[in-house]
Amino acid sequence: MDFGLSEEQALLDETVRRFLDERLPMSRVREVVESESGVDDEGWRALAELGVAGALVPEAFGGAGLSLLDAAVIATALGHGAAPLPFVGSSVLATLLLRDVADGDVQAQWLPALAGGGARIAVGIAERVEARQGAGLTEAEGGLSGTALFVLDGQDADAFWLVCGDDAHLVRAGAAGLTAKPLPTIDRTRRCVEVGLEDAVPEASYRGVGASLDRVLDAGRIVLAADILGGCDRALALSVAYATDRKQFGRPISTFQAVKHMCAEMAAAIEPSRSLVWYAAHAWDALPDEAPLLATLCKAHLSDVGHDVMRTATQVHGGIGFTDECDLQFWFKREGLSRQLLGGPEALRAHAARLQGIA
Amino acid sequence: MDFGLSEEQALLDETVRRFLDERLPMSRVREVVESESGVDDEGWRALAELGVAGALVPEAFGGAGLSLLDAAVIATALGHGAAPLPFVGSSVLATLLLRDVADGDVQAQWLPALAGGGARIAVGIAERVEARQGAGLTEAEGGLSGTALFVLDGQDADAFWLVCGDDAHLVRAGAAGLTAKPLPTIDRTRRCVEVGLEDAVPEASYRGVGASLDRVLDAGRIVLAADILGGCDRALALSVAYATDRKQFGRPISTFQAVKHMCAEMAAAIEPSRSLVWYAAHAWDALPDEAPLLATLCKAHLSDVGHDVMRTATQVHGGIGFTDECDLQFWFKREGLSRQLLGGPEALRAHAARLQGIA
Amino acid sequence: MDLAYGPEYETFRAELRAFLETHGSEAPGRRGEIASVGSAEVTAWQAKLIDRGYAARTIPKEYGGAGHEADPLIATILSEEFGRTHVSKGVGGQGIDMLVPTLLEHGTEAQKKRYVPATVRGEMVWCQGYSEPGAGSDLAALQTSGRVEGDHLFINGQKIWTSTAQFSQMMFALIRTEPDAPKHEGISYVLVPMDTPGIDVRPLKTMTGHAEFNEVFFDEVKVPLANIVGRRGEGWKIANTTLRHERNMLGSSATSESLYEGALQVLREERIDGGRAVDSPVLRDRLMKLQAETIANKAHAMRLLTSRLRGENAGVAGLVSKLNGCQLNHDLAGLAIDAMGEGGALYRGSERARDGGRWQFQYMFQLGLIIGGGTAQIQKNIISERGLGMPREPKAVKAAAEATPGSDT
Amino acid sequence: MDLAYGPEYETFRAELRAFLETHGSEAPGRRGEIASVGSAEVTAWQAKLIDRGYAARTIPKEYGGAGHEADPLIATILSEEFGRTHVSKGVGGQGIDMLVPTLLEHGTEAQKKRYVPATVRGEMVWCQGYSEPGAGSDLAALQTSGRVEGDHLFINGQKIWTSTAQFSQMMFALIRTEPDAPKHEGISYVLVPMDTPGIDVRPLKTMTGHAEFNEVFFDEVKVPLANIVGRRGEGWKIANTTLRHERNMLGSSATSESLYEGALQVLREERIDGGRAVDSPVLRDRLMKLQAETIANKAHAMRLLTSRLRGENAGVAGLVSKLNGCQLNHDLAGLAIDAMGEGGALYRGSERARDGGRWQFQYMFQLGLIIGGGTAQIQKNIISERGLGMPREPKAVKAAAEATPGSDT
Repeated sequence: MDFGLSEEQALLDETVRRFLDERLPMSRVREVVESESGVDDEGWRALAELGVAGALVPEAFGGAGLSLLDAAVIATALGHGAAPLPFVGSSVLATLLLRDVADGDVQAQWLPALAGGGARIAVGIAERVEARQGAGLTEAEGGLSGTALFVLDGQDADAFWLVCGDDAHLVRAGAAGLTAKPLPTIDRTRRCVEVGLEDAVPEASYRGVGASLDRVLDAGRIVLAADILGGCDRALALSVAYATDRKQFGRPISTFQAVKHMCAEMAAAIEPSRSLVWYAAHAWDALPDEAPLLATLCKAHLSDVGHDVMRTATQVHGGIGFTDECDLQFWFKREGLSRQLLGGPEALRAHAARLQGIA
Repeated sequence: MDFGLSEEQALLDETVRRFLDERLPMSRVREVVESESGVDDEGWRALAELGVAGALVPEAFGGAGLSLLDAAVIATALGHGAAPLPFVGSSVLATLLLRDVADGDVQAQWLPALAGGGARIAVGIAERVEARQGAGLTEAEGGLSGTALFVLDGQDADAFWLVCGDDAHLVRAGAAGLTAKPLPTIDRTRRCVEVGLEDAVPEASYRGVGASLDRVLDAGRIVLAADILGGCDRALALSVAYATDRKQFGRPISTFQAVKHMCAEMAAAIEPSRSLVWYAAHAWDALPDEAPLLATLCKAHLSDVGHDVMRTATQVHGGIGFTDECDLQFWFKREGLSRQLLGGPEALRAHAARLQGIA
Repeated sequence: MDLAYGPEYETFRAELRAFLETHGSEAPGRRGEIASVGSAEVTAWQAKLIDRGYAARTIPKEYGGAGHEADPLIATILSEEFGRTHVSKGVGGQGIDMLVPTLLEHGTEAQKKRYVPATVRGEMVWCQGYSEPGAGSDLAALQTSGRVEGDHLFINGQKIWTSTAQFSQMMFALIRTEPDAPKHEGISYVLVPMDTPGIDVRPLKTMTGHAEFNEVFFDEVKVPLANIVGRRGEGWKIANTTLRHERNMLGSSATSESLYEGALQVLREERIDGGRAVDSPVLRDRLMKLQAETIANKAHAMRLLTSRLRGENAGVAGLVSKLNGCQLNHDLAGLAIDAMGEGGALYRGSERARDGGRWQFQYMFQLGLIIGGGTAQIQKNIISERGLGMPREPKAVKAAAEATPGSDT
Repeated sequence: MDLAYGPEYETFRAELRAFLETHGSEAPGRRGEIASVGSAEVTAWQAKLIDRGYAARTIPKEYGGAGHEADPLIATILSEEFGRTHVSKGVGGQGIDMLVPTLLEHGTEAQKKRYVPATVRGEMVWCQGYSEPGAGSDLAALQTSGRVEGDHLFINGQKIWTSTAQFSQMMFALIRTEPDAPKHEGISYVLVPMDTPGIDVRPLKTMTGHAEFNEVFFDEVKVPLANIVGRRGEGWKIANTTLRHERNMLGSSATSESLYEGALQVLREERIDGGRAVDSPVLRDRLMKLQAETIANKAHAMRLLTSRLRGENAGVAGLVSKLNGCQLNHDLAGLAIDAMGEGGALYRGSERARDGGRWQFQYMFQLGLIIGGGTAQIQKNIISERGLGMPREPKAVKAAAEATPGSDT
C-alpha cells in the first residue's frame, strides 16, 4: 500500500517547477502570451530534453515512457507556472492518440518529433464531448469538411488530430483545404484554434476507434484537472504571501481571522482534490475499470474547487487582485478555460451518472 | 406606488406577535407539542377572536375577510412564534377551498365555524404536487378509497379536504371508512396525519376544479414561505441575543468578526426574502397573472434561505444550539418540514420553468 | 400595497415615452461612453433633457438644473424609461452624481457658481480622488499630502481607482493637509484642476484586459487654498456625505434584471448536442434559483423606494442591496458562461464570442465590484453594526475587521 | 503508487475474514451500543478478539493487550473488515481509545496495572470530563475546581457533553487544582470513580430528541491525589496528547462512504410521480457532486495512511479531514431528505420514516459534529496556522478567533 508520489515523481515535480521558476517566470510568461505563437518554443525544447514533451511517448520512440500519474505531476507543475506550453494537447491527447490508435509508420514519423519538442500536434475532439452549434465534421470520398472548434494547442501546430464520430483523422497543417484560425479565449497561456476544412485529405485515418478516443478523453480530463490543481496551489501560495506582505493598520493582514479563514478554506478544498487527481491518474494507469468514472468526477470536482479557489484568492488580494499587474489573473483565467474544456462540470456529472448506470 | 405593509398590517403583525409572546411563549409551546392534539385549542380560540382563524373567511360568514398579504403577515408572526396552531392547513388551504370551490350551503356550514376557531378542517393535497409511493386516492361509486399522506393540521380535525386529480372532496372526520393516523415528522409544532379511506362517502364533492386547486396551492406556498420567514427572523434575533449575552474571554462574542459576519449574512439573505414574500402575496391578491410564478419561486427561495439561516444560527449558538434546551431547534425543525410541504425547492423550480414555458 | 404609480406619474411617464420616441435618436452614445464626453452633441442633448426636467432634475435653476423637488418615483420612472429604451440619460458620472450634491451642500457661493453649472451642462468632467494604494475603504489612512504654503497647497502622493481621470478637467480629492491632527481630522476636500503641472495620469489595466481605471500621481501640484470645500480638515465628514450617494447608486436591481434576461437568452439560444441549453434541467435549476434572487432584489428595491417615499428609515433592509446584488450578477454571468461550455471561455477578440465577450467580462467585473467600492467584509460590518445593533469591535480587533481583503479598493 | 496491501497483509485479511465468517455471529451488538457495554457477552467477545490480535492490538501483553507493533495497514484492514461485515470490533469508546494510550504514556506503574487491563477487557468503562458550559474548545478556561486537602482532592463544578457518563465506572477529567497558576498550568488530569458520592449525572437531550450526551455535576467529590495522572498542573499537556488521538479518530471517510451508499439507495428507491428520484437530473447532479467529494475524501484517507506508513508529516493535508468530512456527511443527509420530499421530514416514531428516521438524525447530528469536537472555526485557525504557517493572531485578536461560535462544545 503506497498512495502517494514516488521519489522519482517528487523529483520530476521539483525539476519542472524549478525549470519554470528560472526559465519561465511570470515576467517571461507575460512576454510569451503577447507573442504570435503564444508558446515559448525555446523553453519547450529545453523541457523536452528533460523528458516533458515526450513524457507519454514510449522509450522506443525516444520518449520518457512515463505513466499518466507522471504526466499529472508534470501538468500540476505546468499549471502552477501558468506555462504557455502545448502539454495537454500535444503531449497528452495527441501523443496518446498516436500511441493507441495510429499504426507503426505514423508513430515512427511523429512520436520522436513530439518527444524532441520540435513538432506539435493539436487535437480537435470537442465535438465528441458535446456537439455545439457551428461545429462538426463530415467525411466524403476521403476528404474532410466542416469546422472543428477548440482545437487545443493549435497555434502553429504541425498537424491536427480531428475526431469525427468514432473515427480519428490526422491532417497535416499544410494540407490543401485546411485553415487554422486563432480562437481567443480568456486564457492567453494556451491557444485554441478553429480548424476549417474543405475537402481536406488526411494523412491517416483510423476508424471505429471510439473506445480509444474515450480513454484519451479520460486522460485529458485528468491532466486538465491536474493543471487546475497546480493553479490552485499557486493561487493559495500567492494569497498567503500577499497576506504576509500586505500591511494594514500596521499589521500584516495574515494576522486577521477573516483572511486566515479564507486561506484555510482554500487549503481544505485543495488537499483532498490533490488526492483525487492522483487517484484518478493512477486508476488510468492501473485500474482501467475505475478510470472512466474517476476521470470524469475528478475533472468536475477540480473545476468547481478551482472556481472557488480563484474567487477566494482574488478576494484575499483585494483590489490588487483585480488588476492586470497582479499575476493571479493568469490562473483565474486558465482555470476559466480548463473548466470548460473536454466537458464542463454539469456535463461531466451527467456522464458520471451514466457510467454507473444511475441515469 | 406603495410597496410595503399598511399601518393595519403592521398592527396585525404586532398584535399576533404580542399575543404569542404572552400566551404562547416557548415554555407553553413545549407543553403543547407534548400534548396529544399538539394544538393550543384555547389559544386558537382566543386568536380567532382577533380574526386570525377566520382571516380569509369572508365577512359575510363571520370572518375577517382579509387579503392573502394579511394572511402572510399572520403566518410570519406565527412562524416567528413557532406557534402550534392550525393556520396553514385549516385557515388558509381549507378556507380557500371552501371559498373558491364549495357551494353556499357547505360554506355556510363550515366557514363560520372555522372563523370562530371551534372547527378545523385539514387538507390532503400533497398528491397534486408530486405523487409519492404508498399514497393516492381513487373514487368508485361515490366512495373514496386509498391513502392521503401529509394531510396538514389533520390531528383532531373535524373534516378533511381530500384532493383526487382535479376533484376536491370534503369528508367528515366521523365518516365510515375514514381513519386518521398521526404522521410524526421532525416538526412537532404542526401535526400531519395520514388519512386512510375505504369506500368513505364525502359530504360534498366538487369536480373539475383543478384551476382553483392550483390557486390554493399557490396561496399555501406563499403562506408557508411567510412562515419560514418568521422563523428566520426569530433565528436571527436569537443569534444576535445569544451573541450579546454569551461571553468568552471576558467579552460578548457579538464583538467578534466571525460571529458578526454570520449574523450579517443571515440578515442579507432574509431582507430581500421578506420583500419577495410580500410581492408574491400581493400578486396573489392583485396580479393574478404573476402570482403562480412568484408563489413558486418564493417558496423555493425561502426554503433555501431558511435552510442556510437555520444552519448558520445553530453555528452561532455553538454547542448550546445543538441541545434540546435551546429553543432554536423549534425553528430549525419547523423549516425542515415547511421546506418539503407543497413541493421542495427543486420540484418548485422545475415547476417555475414550466410556468414560463422555459422547460 | 399598491404598485401603481398613480395618474400624475403615469402622465409624466407617457410624456417621457413620447419624448424618447421622438427625440431618442438625437441622443449621443450611451451614458458613460468615453468618446462622447464633453462633445457638443452631449451638451446639446443634456440641454434638451434639463429643459424638460429629465436631467439634473433636482439641481436648482440658478445653478443650471431643472429646479424640481426630489421625487423618488420620478427618479425611478426616468431610470426605467431611459433604461428600457437604451437612450442616454445625459451627462452622468461622478461630477453630477457626487460632486454637485456635495458642492450644493458644503460649497461656497463662488464654488457653486464656478463649478456646478458647467458640470451640469456637461462641459466640465470630474473624477474622484479618494482611494490610495495603501488606503482602501479605510480612507482615514490616506497619505497624499497637501503642504500649505501661503495661499496654496502643494500636493504630493498617489491616487488609484480613478475611473475617469484621463478625460476629466477636474478632480475632487481627499488630501491630508494637517499632518499632526488625529487621522480623521487632518483631511481636506480639494478641487484639483487636472491640467495643473505635476499631475500624471496612468491607465490602470485590470484583469478584464482593459483600463477601466487610472492611477494619478501628484508631484508638487499647486492648488489655491480657495479650492478647498468646507473648512480645512473637514474633508472626512464631507466625503462621507458623498459616499452615501455612491452607496445609493449601487443598490439598484436593474443590472441583475438585465443580466438575468441575457442569461435566459443565452440558455434559450445555446445548443448542446442538438438540444437547447435551457432544456438541461440542471442549468434550468440554476437559472430559476437566480431568477428568484433577481425578483427578490427587484421587490426589495421597490420596498426601499417605498421607505424613501414614506420618509421611513429602512433599517437593516437598506444595507444589504450591494452585498446581494454584485454576488448575484457574478453568479448570473457564471451561469451564462457554463451554458455556453467551451464557447463560454471565448473573449474579446473572438468573432465567435457571444455578446462580444460580455459574460466573461461581467464575471470578472462583478467580482471586482464585490471586492471594490466597500468590500463584502466591510458591508458585513456595516450590516451587523448599524443594521443589527451589534457592538463595534474593540479597537485592536476593529482594526482587523476593517483591514480584511478588499479594503484595498 | 500501489494500492495493493501485499501478500503478508492479504493473508492477515483472509484469516480475519474467515474468523468473522465463523465467529461473527457470536459477537454482541455493534460496538458502542449501550445495552451491551460491560456484559459477559462483551468481555467474552473482547477476549476472543484480543487473543487473535484483532482488538487492543498494540497494547502490551502485560497490560492485557495483544502486544503487537503499531501497523497502520493492519489497523486499516481491521477497520475495513469489521466495518464491511458490521461485526462488533469489541470494546471501544473513550476508555480504550483515549485513556489507555494516555495512561501508557504518562501513568505510574500502579495506575497502569490498576486501570489498563480492566479497561482493555471491557470491564471498566470510561467517560471523558473535559468540556464545561463556560469553556468549550478553550480548555484553558476550565473552572471545575479540585481543592487539595491532605491526600485528597475535593471536586466542585460541572462537565458537559459527557457521552457515556451514565454507564461508566470511571471518568478521566481535567480539573483546575492550582487556582493561582497561569491558566494553562493550573490544570490536573484526574481519574474519578463515578460512584463517588457527590456526582450527579443528568442526561443532556439534544435537538435530535435523544440524550446522546450528559451533564455531570460535582459537589465536594472526594478523590485521592494518587488519582492524578502525571504531575499536578500538568493536565493541559497530557490532555493535548489525548486530543490528538481524538482528532485522528474523526478523520475517516467510512461514514461518508456509508452515507453516500445510503443516499444513492434512497434516490434509487424513492419514487416521484411514478419515476425514480435518481432519474431527476437535478438530484442526480447533487449526488454526483457529493460522490466526487466522497471519493476525494477516501483517496485522501489513503494518502494520509501512506504518510503514516512512510513516517512523513502530512503537513496541511493532515489537518483538513474533519472540516470536510462533517460538512460532506451533513450534505449527504440533506440530499437524501430532499429526495424523499415530504417523506424526508418524517422522523422517529413514524412507521413510514425510511431507515427509522436516520436521515433527519444524521442531518442534525453531523451539524452537531461540525459545531462540536473542535469547531469549524477552530479547525480553520489550525489549518492556517499549523498548515499554512500564517501567524497566530495578536493576543487580543486571538481571543476573538478562539471564542467564535461552536467553541462552546
